[in-house]
Amino acid sequence: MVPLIAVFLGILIGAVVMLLSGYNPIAGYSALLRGIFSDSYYIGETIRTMTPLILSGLAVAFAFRTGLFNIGVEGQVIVGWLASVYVGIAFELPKIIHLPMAILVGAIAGALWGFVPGLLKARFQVHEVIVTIMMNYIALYTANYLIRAYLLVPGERTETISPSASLASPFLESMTDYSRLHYGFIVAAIGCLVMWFLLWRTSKGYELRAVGFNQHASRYAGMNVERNIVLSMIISGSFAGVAGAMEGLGTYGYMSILSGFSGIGFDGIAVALLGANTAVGVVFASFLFGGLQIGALNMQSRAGVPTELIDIVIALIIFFVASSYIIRWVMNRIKKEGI
Amino acid sequence: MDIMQILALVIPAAIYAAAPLILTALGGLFSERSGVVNIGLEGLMVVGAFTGIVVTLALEGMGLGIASTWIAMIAAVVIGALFSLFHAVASITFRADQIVSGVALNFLAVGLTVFLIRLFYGKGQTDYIRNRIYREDVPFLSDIPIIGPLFFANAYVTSYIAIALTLVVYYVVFYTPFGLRLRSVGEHPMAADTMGIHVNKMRYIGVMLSGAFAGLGGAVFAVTVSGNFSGTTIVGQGFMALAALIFGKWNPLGVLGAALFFGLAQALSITGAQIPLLANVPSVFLLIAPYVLTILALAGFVGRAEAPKAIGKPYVKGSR
Amino acid sequence: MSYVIEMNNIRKEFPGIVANDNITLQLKKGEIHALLGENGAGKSTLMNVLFGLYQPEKGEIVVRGERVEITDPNVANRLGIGMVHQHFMLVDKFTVTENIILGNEPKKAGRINIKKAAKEVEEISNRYGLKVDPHAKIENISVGMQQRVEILKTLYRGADILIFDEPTAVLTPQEIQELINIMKMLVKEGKSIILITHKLKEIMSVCDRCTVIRRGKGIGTVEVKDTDPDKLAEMMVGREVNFGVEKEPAQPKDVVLSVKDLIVKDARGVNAVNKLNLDMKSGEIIGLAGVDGNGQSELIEAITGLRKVETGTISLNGKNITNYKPRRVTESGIGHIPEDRHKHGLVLDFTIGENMVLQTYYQKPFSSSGILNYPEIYNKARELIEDFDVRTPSELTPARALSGGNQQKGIIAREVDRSPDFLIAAQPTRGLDVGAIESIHRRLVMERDKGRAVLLMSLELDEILNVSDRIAVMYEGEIVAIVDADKTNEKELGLLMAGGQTRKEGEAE
Amino acid sequence: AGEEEAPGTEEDPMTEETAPEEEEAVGAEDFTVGMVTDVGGIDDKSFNQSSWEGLVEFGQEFGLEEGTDYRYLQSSDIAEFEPNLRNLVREDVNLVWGIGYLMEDAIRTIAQQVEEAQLAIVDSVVTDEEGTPISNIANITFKEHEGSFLVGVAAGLQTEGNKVGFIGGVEGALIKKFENGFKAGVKAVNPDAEIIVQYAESFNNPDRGAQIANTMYSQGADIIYHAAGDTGNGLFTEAINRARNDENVWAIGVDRDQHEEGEYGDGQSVTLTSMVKRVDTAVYLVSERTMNGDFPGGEILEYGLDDEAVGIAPSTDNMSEEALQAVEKYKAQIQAGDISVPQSDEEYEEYLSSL
Ligand SMILES: Nc1ncnc2c1ncn2[C@@H]1O[C@H](COP(=O)(O)OP(=O)(O)OP(=O)(O)O)[C@@H](O)[C@H]1O
Ligand SMILES: Nc1ncnc2c1ncn2[C@@H]1O[C@H](COP(=O)(O)OP(=O)(O)OP(=O)(O)O)[C@@H](O)[C@H]1O
Ligand SMILES: [Mg+2]
Ligand SMILES: [Mg+2]
Repeated sequence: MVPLIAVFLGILIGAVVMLLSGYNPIAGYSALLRGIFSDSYYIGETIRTMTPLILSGLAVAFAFRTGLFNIGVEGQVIVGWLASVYVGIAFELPKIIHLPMAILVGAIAGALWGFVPGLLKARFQVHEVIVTIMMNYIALYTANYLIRAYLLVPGERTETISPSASLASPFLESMTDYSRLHYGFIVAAIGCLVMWFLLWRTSKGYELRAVGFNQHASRYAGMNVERNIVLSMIISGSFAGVAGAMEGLGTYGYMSILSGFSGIGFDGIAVALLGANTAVGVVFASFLFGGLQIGALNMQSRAGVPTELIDIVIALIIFFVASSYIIRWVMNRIKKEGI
Repeated sequence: MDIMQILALVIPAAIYAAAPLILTALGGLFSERSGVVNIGLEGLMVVGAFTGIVVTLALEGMGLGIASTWIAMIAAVVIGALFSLFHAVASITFRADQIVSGVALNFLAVGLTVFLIRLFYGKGQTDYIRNRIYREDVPFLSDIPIIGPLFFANAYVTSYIAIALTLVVYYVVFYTPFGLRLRSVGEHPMAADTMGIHVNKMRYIGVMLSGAFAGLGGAVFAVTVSGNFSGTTIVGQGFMALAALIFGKWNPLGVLGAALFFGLAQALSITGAQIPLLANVPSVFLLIAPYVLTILALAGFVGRAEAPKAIGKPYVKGSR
Repeated sequence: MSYVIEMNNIRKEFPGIVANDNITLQLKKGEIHALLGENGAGKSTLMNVLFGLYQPEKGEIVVRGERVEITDPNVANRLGIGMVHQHFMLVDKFTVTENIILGNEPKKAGRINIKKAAKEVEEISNRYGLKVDPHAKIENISVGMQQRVEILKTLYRGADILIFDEPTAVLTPQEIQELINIMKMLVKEGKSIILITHKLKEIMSVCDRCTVIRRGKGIGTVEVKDTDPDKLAEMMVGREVNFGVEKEPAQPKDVVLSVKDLIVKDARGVNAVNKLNLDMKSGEIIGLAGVDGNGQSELIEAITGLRKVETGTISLNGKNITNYKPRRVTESGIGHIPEDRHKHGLVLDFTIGENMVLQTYYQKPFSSSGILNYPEIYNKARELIEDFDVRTPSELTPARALSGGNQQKGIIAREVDRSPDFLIAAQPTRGLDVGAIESIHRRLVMERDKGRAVLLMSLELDEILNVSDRIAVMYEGEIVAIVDADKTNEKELGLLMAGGQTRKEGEAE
Repeated sequence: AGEEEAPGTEEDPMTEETAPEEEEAVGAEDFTVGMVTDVGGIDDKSFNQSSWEGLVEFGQEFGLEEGTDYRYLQSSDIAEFEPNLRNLVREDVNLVWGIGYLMEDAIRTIAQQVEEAQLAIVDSVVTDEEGTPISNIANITFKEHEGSFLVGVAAGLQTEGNKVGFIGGVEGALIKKFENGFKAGVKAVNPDAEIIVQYAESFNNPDRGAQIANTMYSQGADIIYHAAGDTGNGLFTEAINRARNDENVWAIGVDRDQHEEGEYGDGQSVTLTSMVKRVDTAVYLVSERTMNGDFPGGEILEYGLDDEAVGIAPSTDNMSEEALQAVEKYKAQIQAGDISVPQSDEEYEEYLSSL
């Protein structure tokens, strides 16, 4: 209930902003909606946008569940992207091996990037927030350097990966009127299951959560706190790495030199928080994010409303979800006094 | 280049790059010392940079000259403080998760400012301002041998302001009743409450000060470094400021040191390409050096940074 | 009759609960007034209302004959009401002086005049015999010292009505005695005191009158000299309470746990346990007595694998388990009811059900091949909740929502259920009401009778004397004496704990 | 460098292989054209802005309506290139422009999927897997090296310390053309001059730009040329900083006349000159051709000195008479084919040895 009200309030205030600044909110929002649902192309694009967001959201959510704040998802996405693309370019293998291997290597790269802050936190109690911020920059510059030095082709990017490592699907593309929809959404769906299962159905997940909540009690109960912290960051990082692989193997088929952060990791923070750090919540939140971002393009194109309006709406939605306490309080008041 | 020349190049550049970080991190210090995490520093800087540029442009247009820039910086302080109310209301009064609220603030800041820029100017970025803060030699002091050229020649007034404010903040936080109360609220709000201190009021003040300082930080960045405003003017400086705050262990002097360290590493990474000794090092190593060094420093000699105890938790009377 | 405080018909509700229901409490000038009630009866709530932290829904407060609205602690301070809270309200990183002056700082040119403040603190502390170092940091001083700081805080503000909320729960016997002396002196100075405590003996020895509340309702006020502990307890819980622990004489058999020449260092690197030797047999309860800080905690941590053993050995049933990891220690057959239930005993955000398998979640039937079996976990949880009378709405309730007594019962259920050969119970009844204490003591004796060895660490001599079969007294990291519980008394133990020699008179202070 | 026909902006700049196209002239009343900018947007003081100016001029000339008949979409990150381009294509816009070489992949994908679309790209040549240009994409490129050569000549003549600098945005084939053209120009008139080169690894980091310029000036370079987009604005900041402290330093602008960016005090400017690149002209011309049914799909249009599409800016206050004359002289020589301006590092090496 609260998330719905939050979305409604965010959209409502967005409409007010449009009105105040001389746009027609009805035209704006109908263009937005058409830009999400009106035909298969938009639906395809929305799902494609959601795919990495789901995975980066899972990465953040997983860490959160185990008491860690992984701001480093962005960097883990970047290294995962690069590593998977490298595997896609460097090897010639049958698809059944090549594709899983490329995704796996993306995951490993992300895991490695998560391992560093995890280890530092476990061994030296270094605050994971700064280390992950630093690791983001290191990932960005290192990836750009590696591309420029070893993988560059004209166009500021790496070569295109071999088809045997690609998630792209002419079938899905033609189904959706040439959107860039690829099989990555299946990977994302599996990711959700994995996260849920790992956290809530395995004894390792029990340990990870226990350590996240109370390290002293976990140590008392014979768990290895340090190892669990590191493991948690590794798992979180692998989700992020796979998110990167979705871009590398699915959407683009290559990696460009990045002029700045991809944004996938930072959006992942918002997605996770909006989705209350649950797998299902993350899916819904990514849909909201992905849909709004794709719809915003149509809104700009058809109704002339700047895409930034959507950033405002998203911010407000996050704000209202976070303020659920007050929404509930108001709802209680209304219930008591009304009727 | 000889060593003196390199230092004369790198040290002023470090101070120059550090100034916005110092200011913003000092802002974060007020907020976090009062017990409110502030991931929203980035967004507050955005708002500060936006205000700094928009106000300067407007006043310049009215013919105020360099005064417009100074007025704009003051405006950024005010607007930054007001904008931070968003975070304050959400995380203090509405008891929102402070991290979530900060993330929302960042999104809102970028969306809103760029939206407004489009509304005001019909395009995605502003023009360049004409009245920037430029470098000056400090009279007399710049003539001192060695120290002069390093610290007092070719310097920005704003850097001195940042350093002076650091000392002021240090004094306020550790030597005044206000500082003691602010810290007590961040350490043990219930204890403060029983001593008759209004916890939420102190936290509002802390967060609004963070808005004021980060707003100034953003404005200083805009009027000394970027000269105009767009959605990409502030990219990550707020997070670096947050890192400086943690690296500096929530202590103003530590923050100053951390920010200068970041500034130095950054200046070296740029200048390094032209320093004979470093010229053959692949530029990527220089680029990532600040970040790697920070991590090593944290793991090695700086060690564990202890955050204010009650940080991140909304204060609800009577809960334990 | 003039009262300094009259709280008339106070009602205070929390969502779903009426914490105070029409309670009346009247405090005379110069008296020590006890407030007694089970855990959760509403004592702290009532006092927080008086102190301005909560606003009552109904009722009036009259201070020195005038009706007042105490809207926040500032008002209370102005009225001369000071409170020493159940959970200390001290900022760890601040100095003693800073904590005392907080909110009321002497100023000089805009800055805190710390010199003047420290001097004032010193003056007050000398006047009332509350020795403290004004410049020490709270995190570096003992609990007893911290309590003095709490008292100084109220005195610094000129309070003449003092509320003490369970001040003795965390103190050593010596410290308790000191506190009692201080309280007596304070009333002599004309101050009035409300004292909350679960220890009926304390009430009997220092208080003039006692108000009893039960489940939020006022039961009545009695003159202490006209009553006795049994009557008080009955008033409090509504039935007769049996204090003495009923048990048969112990029938010790083989040595279960044997500690030889153990040396353990504490966090500062000092030998906290120093060449300690101790044997514990099955079928007996050994009480571990000692003043807080004499190495008891470190000894237990060393046995359970939470702290490194420098030299010496620990063996369980003849098997050397020195420096085993906590998990192997547990699996070898040791149960541990930890001293700090919130820090070590529970994951407060887990459900009480999940907490019931904190030691066994990875074993069959709770999980197989790494996959958890929740139906089994919750079956077990329901069973334990039933058996150990843990009062919780359901096994799915977060542990955080349970009262301290019930949290403790949950931990005991979990540890006892694994049938360990050796059970450590560290301060198992701290802060609990007599009803809860009674059931926990019974449970420990039951375990003994099943043939287990039980180590009971407690700072309460009553508890040690009542429950143990033999008592080991620890002093400066060593066991200085082992005595039979029925052949000793409080006085002797107190002497031993202070470092005096057995049966040698005249060495005590 | 290819041979060109007579100069003049009114005429078709390219006639090499006018592939016969099927489509009819649409006529001004129904013709629609759109462009997709990269992150910079239409006010980036650089080529997005220039492209848009070309399109606006075209629209106004032929009475089209802004927003419906001609318009632009701004991308807020590279992931949006393709959806934005496709949005226009899906709306059956007659000609869709992608501005900047980064859009190469997006344009290629769409062109191959939607064969009836008519697309154009600036600063790049889009080829299929075999390396042949794709038939429904018009490729617009510029001879930036030629223009850069001319500003190099100016710098070579006006430097006083015999040291000049070049700041590149992101290293790659495109910016190398600027670098090598510039270096060749400097060496042509001043073989002893030393040239410091540094890449900022970013097109939108004026902060780095300023610090790089600072270092170069400190080492004695007195003229710096940039091809670094927004990063280059840091160069002007630094140059002004120094000029205000009475140092004798200059900056050379790029893409547009950057005289204004260098202004300080009353009416002075640190901008020595700028290398202009008339993307607007190219956009205008190709749009017009397409409207007239002559879409240059599959062609590589290379605009150079001949078309006045690259060259030196009109503001010449700060140039010496000698430099202006030399620039004219070398311009004629390049047009005549007497000088072949190097584009890549290898060509530059060759060029040096031929001096
Ligand atoms: N902040 C709160 N929110 C909701 N309910 C509360 C709160 N504080 C106390 N209560 C409720 O009020 C009742 C009385 O609590 P209180 O802390 O006053 O008990 P107490 O008598 O001090 O117990 P103890 O002896 O354990 O200290 C409790 O049963 C609890 O349910
Ligand atoms: N903040 C709170 N919100 C809701 N319920 C509370 C809160 N604090 C306490 N309670 C409720 O109060 C009851 C008794 O709590 P209380 O903390 O007084 O127990 P306790 O035995 O005194 O615990 P402790 O030993 O930790 O002091 C419990 O049933 C618990 O659910
Ligand atoms: Mg209690
Ligand atoms: Mg209580």
